[in-house]
Amino acid sequence: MVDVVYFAWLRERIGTGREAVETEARDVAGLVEELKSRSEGHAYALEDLGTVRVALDQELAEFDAPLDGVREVAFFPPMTGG
Amino acid sequence: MVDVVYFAWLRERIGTGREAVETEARDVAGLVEELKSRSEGHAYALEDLGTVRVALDQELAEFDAPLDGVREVAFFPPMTGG
Amino acid sequence: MTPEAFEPGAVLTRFSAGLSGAGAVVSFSGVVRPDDGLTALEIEHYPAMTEAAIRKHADDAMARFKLLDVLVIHRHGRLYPGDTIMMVAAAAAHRRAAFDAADFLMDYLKSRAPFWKKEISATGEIWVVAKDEDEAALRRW
Amino acid sequence: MTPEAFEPGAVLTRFSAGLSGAGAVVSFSGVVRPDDGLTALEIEHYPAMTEAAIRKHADDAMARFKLLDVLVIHRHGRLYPGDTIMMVAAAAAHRRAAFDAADFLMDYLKSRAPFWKKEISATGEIWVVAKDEDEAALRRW
Repeated sequence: MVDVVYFAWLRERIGTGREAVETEARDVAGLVEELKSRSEGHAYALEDLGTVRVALDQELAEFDAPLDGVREVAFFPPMTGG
Repeated sequence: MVDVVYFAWLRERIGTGREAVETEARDVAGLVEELKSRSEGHAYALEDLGTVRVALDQELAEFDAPLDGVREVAFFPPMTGG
Repeated sequence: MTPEAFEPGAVLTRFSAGLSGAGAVVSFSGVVRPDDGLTALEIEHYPAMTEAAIRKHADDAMARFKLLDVLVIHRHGRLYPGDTIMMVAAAAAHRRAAFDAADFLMDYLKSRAPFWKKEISATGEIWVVAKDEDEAALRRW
Repeated sequence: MTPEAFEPGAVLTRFSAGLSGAGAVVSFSGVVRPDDGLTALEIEHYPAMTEAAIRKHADDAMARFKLLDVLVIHRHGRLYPGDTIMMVAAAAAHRRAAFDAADFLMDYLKSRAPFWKKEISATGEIWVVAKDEDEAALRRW
């Protein structure tokens, strides 16, 4: 069980900012494939991973990072602070 | 007749911050030679022109600049503002 | 991180008052511009991540530029043209370090801090797209 | 140019209040450091030249960096450790221009504005010698 959180247009396309997900995925890429089958909104939000960033337990990570022990996975667009 | 002004250690070595000088010099270098003969302090202050900057009527200038029409000549060390 | 408005001058006054031995203080503040008919800016952030991420980079800047003190404030929520979005301040013994630290922290905030801006105008709402140049700027350091 | 003390935060507040359309405001302030037993700093300047020279370079910066506003304050007379010597502030639409303008004006003030600093300590008084690196810095622009 992992908490998945979404921000900005990913949150809007998916329709929620947070969901608890039962997953067997070993890495982020595997989780993304599972999430895309959840709804059209998920598939739309995650269709182009070139515009998606990921953080594992609040640390920026890559899509091939393992999910062992991770409690919160965040997906969001490239950041635009400042 | 030209007003000559001095700042920082040039002023201290020469012993005055301003003097009116009767000069026949055509350029700054000529004026410097005349000034050096005025006193030991003048000669000491102007002995190494590598550490002296000049301004003509409040504009930075070079030692070969002509004095035609100039009313105020300033001599000072390299600036250390900021 | 704060949803509250702040005034950069007052922040700089407090920051400066706490310094001892600094020779150079640089501040940067970013302000909402009314470009292209913008009426408001909505800033979303990732609360669980933002504070720790900013603190880490502020600590990095402290060590890297030998700062005497550093400050980062970033608003979230709804802002309007003329509002100050964020501010950084850096104090160091010498000028170059203070300038570079403020510049570095801004590059970081632009492309690595978990904030997202949505521009709201009469014609609709649009998420600001990250600029490649912001990513490139970060690689300078 | 002023012999009077000033507080950079209060100056930044007034500077910011007068802006319209700015997206980025950078301020720099220089403070007297108590290095090497320094007890005071005496700043001499060339009154007839200073104001016009600084104004010219501020105008140059306005045009070169497309600034919305710029401010330069430089004290003269006797200052003590912790006193603010000078301050520059630059406002622009974008961040890079505001940073570069403040940096440029500082390089200018360091080596082209008619100020001279004398350091006063228990062991005597000594005129600060200009640094070659300040001259080199100005050639960046």
